[in-house]
Amino acid sequence: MKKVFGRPEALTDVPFTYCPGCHHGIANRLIAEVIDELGIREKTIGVCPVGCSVYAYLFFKCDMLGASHGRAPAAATGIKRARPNSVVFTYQGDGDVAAIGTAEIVHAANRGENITAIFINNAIYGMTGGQMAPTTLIGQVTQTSPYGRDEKTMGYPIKMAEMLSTLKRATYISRVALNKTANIVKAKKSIKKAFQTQLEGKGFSLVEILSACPTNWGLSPVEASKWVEEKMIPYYPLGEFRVPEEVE
Amino acid sequence: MKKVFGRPEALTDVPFTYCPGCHHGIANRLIAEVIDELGIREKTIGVCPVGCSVYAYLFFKCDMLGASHGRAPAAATGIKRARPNSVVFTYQGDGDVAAIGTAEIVHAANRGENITAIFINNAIYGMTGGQMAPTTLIGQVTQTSPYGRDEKTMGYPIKMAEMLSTLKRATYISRVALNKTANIVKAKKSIKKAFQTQLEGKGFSLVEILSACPTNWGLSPVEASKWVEEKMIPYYPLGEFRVPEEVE
Amino acid sequence: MAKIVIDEERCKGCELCLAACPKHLIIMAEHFNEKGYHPAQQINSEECNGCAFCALTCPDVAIEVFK
Amino acid sequence: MAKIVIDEERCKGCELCLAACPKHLIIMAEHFNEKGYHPAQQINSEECNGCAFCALTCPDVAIEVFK
Amino acid sequence: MLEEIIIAGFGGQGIMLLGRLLAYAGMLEEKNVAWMPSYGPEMRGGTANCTVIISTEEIASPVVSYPRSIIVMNQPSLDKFEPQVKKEGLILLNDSLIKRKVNRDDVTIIRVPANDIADQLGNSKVANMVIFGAYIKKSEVVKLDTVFKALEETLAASHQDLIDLNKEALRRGVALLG
Amino acid sequence: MLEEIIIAGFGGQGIMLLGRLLAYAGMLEEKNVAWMPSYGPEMRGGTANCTVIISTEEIASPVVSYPRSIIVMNQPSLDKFEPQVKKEGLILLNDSLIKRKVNRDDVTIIRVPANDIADQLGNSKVANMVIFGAYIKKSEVVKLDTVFKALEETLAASHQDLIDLNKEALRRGVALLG
Amino acid sequence: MGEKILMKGNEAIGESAIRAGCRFFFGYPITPQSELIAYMAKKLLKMEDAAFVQSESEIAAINMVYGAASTGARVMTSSSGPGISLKQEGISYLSVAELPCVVVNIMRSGPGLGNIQPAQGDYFQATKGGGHGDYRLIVLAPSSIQELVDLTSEAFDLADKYRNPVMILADGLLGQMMEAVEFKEKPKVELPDKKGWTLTGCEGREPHCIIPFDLDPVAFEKWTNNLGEKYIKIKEKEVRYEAINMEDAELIIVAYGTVARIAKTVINNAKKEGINIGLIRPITLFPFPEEIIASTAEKAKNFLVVEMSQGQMVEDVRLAVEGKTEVHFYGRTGGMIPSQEEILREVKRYL
Amino acid sequence: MGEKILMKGNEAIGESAIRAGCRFFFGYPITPQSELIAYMAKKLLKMEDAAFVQSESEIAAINMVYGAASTGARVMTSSSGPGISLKQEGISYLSVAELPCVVVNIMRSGPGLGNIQPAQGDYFQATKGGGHGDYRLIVLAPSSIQELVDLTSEAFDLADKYRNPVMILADGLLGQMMEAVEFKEKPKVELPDKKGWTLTGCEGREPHCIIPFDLDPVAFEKWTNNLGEKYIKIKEKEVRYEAINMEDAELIIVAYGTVARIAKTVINNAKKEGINIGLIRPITLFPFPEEIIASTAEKAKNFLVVEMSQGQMVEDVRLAVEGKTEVHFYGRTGGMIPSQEEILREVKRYL
Ligand SMILES: Cc1ncc(C[n+]2csc(CCOP(=O)(O)OP(=O)(O)O)c2C)c(N)n1
Ligand SMILES: Cc1ncc(C[n+]2csc(CCOP(=O)(O)OP(=O)(O)O)c2C)c(N)n1
Ligand code: SF4
Ligand code: SF4
Ligand code: SF4
Ligand code: SF4
Repeated sequence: MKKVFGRPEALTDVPFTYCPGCHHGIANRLIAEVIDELGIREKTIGVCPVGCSVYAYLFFKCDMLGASHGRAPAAATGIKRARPNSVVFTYQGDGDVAAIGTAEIVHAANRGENITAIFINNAIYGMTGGQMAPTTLIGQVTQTSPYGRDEKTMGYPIKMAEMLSTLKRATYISRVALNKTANIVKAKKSIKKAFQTQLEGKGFSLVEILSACPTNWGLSPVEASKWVEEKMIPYYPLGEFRVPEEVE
Repeated sequence: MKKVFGRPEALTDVPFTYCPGCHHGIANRLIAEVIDELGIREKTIGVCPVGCSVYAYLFFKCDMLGASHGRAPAAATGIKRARPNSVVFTYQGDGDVAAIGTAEIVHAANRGENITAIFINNAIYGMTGGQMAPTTLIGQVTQTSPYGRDEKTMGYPIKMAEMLSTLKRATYISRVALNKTANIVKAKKSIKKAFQTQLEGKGFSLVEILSACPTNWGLSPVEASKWVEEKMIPYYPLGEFRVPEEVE
Repeated sequence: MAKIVIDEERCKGCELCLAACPKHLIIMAEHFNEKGYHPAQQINSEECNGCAFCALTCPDVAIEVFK
Repeated sequence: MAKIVIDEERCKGCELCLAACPKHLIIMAEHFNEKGYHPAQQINSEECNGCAFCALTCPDVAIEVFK
Repeated sequence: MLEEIIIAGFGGQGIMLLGRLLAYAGMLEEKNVAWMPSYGPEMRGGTANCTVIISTEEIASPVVSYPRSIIVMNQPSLDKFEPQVKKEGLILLNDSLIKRKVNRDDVTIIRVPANDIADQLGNSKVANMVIFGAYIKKSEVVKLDTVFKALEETLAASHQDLIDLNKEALRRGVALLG
Repeated sequence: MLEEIIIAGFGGQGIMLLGRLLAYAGMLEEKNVAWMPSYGPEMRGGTANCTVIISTEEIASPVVSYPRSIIVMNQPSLDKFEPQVKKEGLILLNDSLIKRKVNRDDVTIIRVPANDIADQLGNSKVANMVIFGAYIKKSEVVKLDTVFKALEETLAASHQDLIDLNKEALRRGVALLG
Repeated sequence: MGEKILMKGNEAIGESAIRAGCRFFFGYPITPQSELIAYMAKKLLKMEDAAFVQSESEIAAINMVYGAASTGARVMTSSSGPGISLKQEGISYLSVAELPCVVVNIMRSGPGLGNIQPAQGDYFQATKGGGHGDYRLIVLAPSSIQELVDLTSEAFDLADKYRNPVMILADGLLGQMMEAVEFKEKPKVELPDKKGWTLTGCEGREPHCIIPFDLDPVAFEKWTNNLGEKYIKIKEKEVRYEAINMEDAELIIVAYGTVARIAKTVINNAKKEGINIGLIRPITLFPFPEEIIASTAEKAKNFLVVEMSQGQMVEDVRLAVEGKTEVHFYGRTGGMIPSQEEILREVKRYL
Repeated sequence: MGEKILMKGNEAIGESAIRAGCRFFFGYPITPQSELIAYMAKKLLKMEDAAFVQSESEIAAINMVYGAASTGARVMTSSSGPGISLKQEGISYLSVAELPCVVVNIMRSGPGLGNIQPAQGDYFQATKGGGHGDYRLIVLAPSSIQELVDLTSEAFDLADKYRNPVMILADGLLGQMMEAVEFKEKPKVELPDKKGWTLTGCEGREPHCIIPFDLDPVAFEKWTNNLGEKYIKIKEKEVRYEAINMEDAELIIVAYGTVARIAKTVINNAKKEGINIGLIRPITLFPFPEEIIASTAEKAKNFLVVEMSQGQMVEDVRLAVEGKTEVHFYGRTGGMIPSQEEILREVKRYL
């Protein structure tokens, strides 16, 4: 018998530090698989900022930089400008991309930095114990929206993929989910396209990944995956928002 | 004979410190006229950050706060939350809104802060002597794009009005210009709608105003107005991008 | 019957009003104001219809219009 | 002919694989692993077709599939 | 009177809650109290521990290097804190999960089959209360009644059955030491 | 040898350029030079001034409170700097724009109708060069030829007619003091 | 005596702030201060004429504070480490604009992302000005949850009294630990009227402006000199410290926050060994209690400064001692807390 | 001797950086440093294997520096006042991650927006750490355009040598003024190889990570202690200063940057009046030239510290003097520059 599924080469042996059932782990694996398939592990530099993925440097078997909260796209810009032939990706949460790092992601996208941003949208701040994120759903209870997110004072969940898609050099923008196998398969394809966009020098790519945070949602992993399906996907439509022609 | 046009009450007697032919002056006056017409001078609080309008506090005859570069929407949020019955507006340049203050404007808009942002897009940093702004046109020569803005390394001019229009609680969003009388008349109407949106408690409003900076463009005022018509408007289409129903 | 009053000391000589006046009633004066600009000046004032295009355009609110 | 191997020590007992297996071949073991979780366990392994749905879903890359 | 205790286990064993309950009870008995967590991103598994100090005097240092007592709910916690217990101190350990023997011979050791008893009560979550019952019986730091009162005041009235269950678990723990 | 001069006028009169040219010429003559602008958002009108120091010694302070010389191109500049000129110093003023008399009687005063002469030359922008010509003639701080060389090196060769015009203006200034 | 409540430090700050009339809070999550923002959310979102905003960043938070403070409202923000660094520009602006507000720093270990364990490495930043230009915060350093309660309340009064931002500088341990606290009714303090400068709309008066600059150096120097005079007045009037066991002490420990409490235990234990040690615990870090240190130095006593840093406050102690006696230092960093035993060992080294 | 070029300070920094091999610049406009970013744009945009990015903010700029530095590239950013405050978090990260880079602060007057005239009010921020946690920048304080050139070049070497961010701290006047400068060929310095740690893709080797934290306090304390040892080494090896006229001086002026130059003129003029004054001009502000000051204090000489601030460096002087002699202070703020006459007047007060 042949191994048809196993640990990708671009992952180290270190067990993930994520909670049971956390989709971060799936996302990490998919990226690693894509890196393997594209054969770019030895020229890839990953940038992980703060968040539950702060330990990502232990998991990815490629050069890694730990960045400050929200500024991964700027750090990645610095790397890519200095080493245009490296493959550079960021791995950021929704606190990172959609809150503190809004300016950095918008401008990396607008400049068309030839980097790939993986954006884990789990509708909450995981690492710090479950505060509201800009992507938290209306009515969702968090540490800082204890009576549920109220659009009147907190606004609506921000749709980053759509917003960034208004920028001309945001070349590949998609939204995927990890709540079931079919979606996982699609997510991987999308991540691959994002990296390919970069490899072909076409500019900025971002994949928004709807992910479960069972711990801070207060749900079991299985319930949390269901919540992604029933609550998140209806609000955050999956799909490709920007596709460069040749990659399509 | 009756005076049919004169200095609005909401302007002090202090002469503007703007350069000859600078459209900031027109914008200042239009805001003052709108404040007069709505009868809100005594309950208005303006927030002016850094930029050529740093002296705006000398010109507007209402309470004024000087804010740090880019953060006027946050300061305005603080004011409005503390005094929901005050009318709060920001007056910001393109360095402010489109560069350093990207996160603040996006999130004030996304939260639907009930404030009005006046955004002077003159495609350049005026105050600091003519550096590239995120809104600088392709090919435009500035201190920091000495060979013309090149989309490959600097990206395309960012269309803030369009980008902010993706946010649900960005209730009134428009783009106007001040390069000729017809546009000035429209600009005033739009500014009025923006303030009315706020007065009716409908949420965030922003008017992007295409303005000439003759000094840093190296053009005469008349040429500069023409440049707005011939170069800016084709790239930055005028119009209303978001209108709340009742204001429409 | 209409008339405009230009506040010479506010005028910065940008010439935008000159371009805005549909009847070409504004020119730049020969003399300097205190700031060192040639201020705008109305000619053939009897032809002014008080449309206020000049005033609307003036970035320095230097023009008043009477009708 | 297919088979899966579950790395018990990597398993955090999240039960996502359980939900993912179209043939319901996975259950949670009675015993604890070192971390204190009940690890996933395959039953009726002969029925496994190696579709890898379980492995695809596993957030901790605890499952290998052979075919 | 001065009690300094470290309570340790893994996340989910109700370690922090136990500590708070003890501190609360101490406060109700008009003692000075301090509760100090070893905070951290513990949500993602790993160990949790907290320190509680109860004293008739003002509490100076809230940091305790050498506690008089420890309650350890799992083996890594025993490994970590066993050497720190003061001479003549007290170790309560969760015999259901800790299989090894304790190496110290200068302290009192009480093995409580906390999970087993909790399972008997139908809810493994109250293992912490079982061992806590044994602790208050042995240490006499606070009265059982005060702990009951603390339970009532800290848990919402709506959780009456939970309160009852916890009380029962505490009583079982007390009973262990006859 | 030490010259400390402040050159002042309004924005657009070529004040900064004049200062740079002087400093450049000083450098060509192997003196130590420093040029210091009063920077600011001067683009939006108002006055502009710069200080130039030329010295055979190392230049310590680049900040000059009491210059030996001033060139003032408009009246506000005269008002501001007249009192600061050192005794026995030198004031060159633009007689075309400054109508008032100078109050100091302990300094040399040279009135240059700079704008008028520049207008005669067909370009009011070279008023600065006219007064500069008079200054170098009077002060002998740098040689006229050096200034010509400085002009050539700082203006691109493509601006030959501008160079010629500037030279002519300088010569006219020099000639004034015949 | 009021009722005692068992509270976490972070929550105690929040409750005390609300009781002091703080109705506006703008903040961003960061460990170990997140319970404070959760507390404010829980309370303020239910109150009338109040607002809680989880801002998009620490920068936005401090600028929201700037806006709200300009209206005269009592307003607070809080953060830790990296987040406080991001607020430095805003703090500098608040200082020059003389806007009263309270900024809480629950210190974690730095530099960089560091970790979330307690530290005192932001002393310089807080007391010397981490932002640009000459300015000073009033910096309060509580060492118990009760003191957190009392000083939070006082922080608002001091901010209003001096029209100056006040920082509460506490280590992560104080934010995280629980003690029983009491919310006492404070006697009402006379505070200056804010009406003369707040932005409230200019109905019935001339417009007010609050502006963080003056491009004219002469005018701006006058302005900053006025600030300087204010800081001198604060130094004269607001120094607070605790000094214990000073009389027969052979050595004086200087420490603040959690470390000072550990030092108290050391003093008690040392007494049992017949060693007499004193403690000066600065409660205000700016203004720093120079005088008591200087006068103690006159009495030829040596000092041991203990900090959770590589040595920051020790400079202020040395500045006060001026070489008259010895100033020793012991520090732990990285989130480590100096233990009683270590401190006692250090004490013995210098006897 | 090379050719002399008349250059503005800001441009001279840029040219010197490029000659030192700096190919990456990330910055944001602010007066009085904007000519530097314009210069870098003009040059780098025309060069191969180089990049200039006008970032969206100072925060983005410092984080771009963080990224580029992690690849081993020579990289620089520059700003002033408010912009430097915004970089504090990033600077703290660069310090803990030990990434070599050069940060230029052309100081303007603060706090707040202040104004754009020269000042030295960011001394504390630069030398004590405006960011959170224990860390130190190497801080270089040029006082002429030639020295700007020389120190900029050296800054890159020092950054690489110690894997530490280096700050060039100059007042606005130095950025704006012109002097004739020479770009000398420097002897090649031996610098540590970067290959062991840079992020370049892991071809043929194990992956590298550069991480700004360790959640384990024991490990992180070790890490910060290593930083501390590095700072001590820097203190031992890299102190630079100029001391003139020290022998018979009746009073020693301590000043840096533009102020030191004014002081030199004062010394010359005082000599004419028969007054003998010395000058210690720190060229490195961290490490601070403590020893020369301490040994001068031993000789019973009094000091006059002159700064364009309300008194910041004066604390370091007092720390070195330790009460042995008198330390006086004279400062101007708000963008005002102390004049020769004022300084001489102050000097006479203390003779
Ligand atoms: C400047 C700064 N502010 C705040 C924090 C605290 N912090 C760490 S991670 C994080 C956000 C975590 O949420 P997210 O980005 O959504 O990632 P997740 O943990 O959910 O994967 C925050 C606020 C920080 N480290 N730095
Ligand atoms: C934090 C910070 N960075 C930079 C500056 C310098 N600065 C002042 S105004 C300005 C931008 C001016 O451009 P814009 O916002 O477009 O307004 P304009 O002057 O064109 O009206 C900049 C960069 C500053 N004051 N603060
Ligand atoms: S807290 Fe949430 S996002 Fe973070 S590891 Fe746990 S489940 Fe995943
Ligand atoms: S620089 Fe430009 S924007 Fe600024 S006042 Fe002058 S013309 Fe207006
Ligand atoms: S490979 Fe497919 S059939 Fe086999 S256990 Fe996994 S999910 Fe079930
Ligand atoms: S999905 Fe993986 S971690 Fe979860 S239960 Fe199955 S094997 Fe275990």
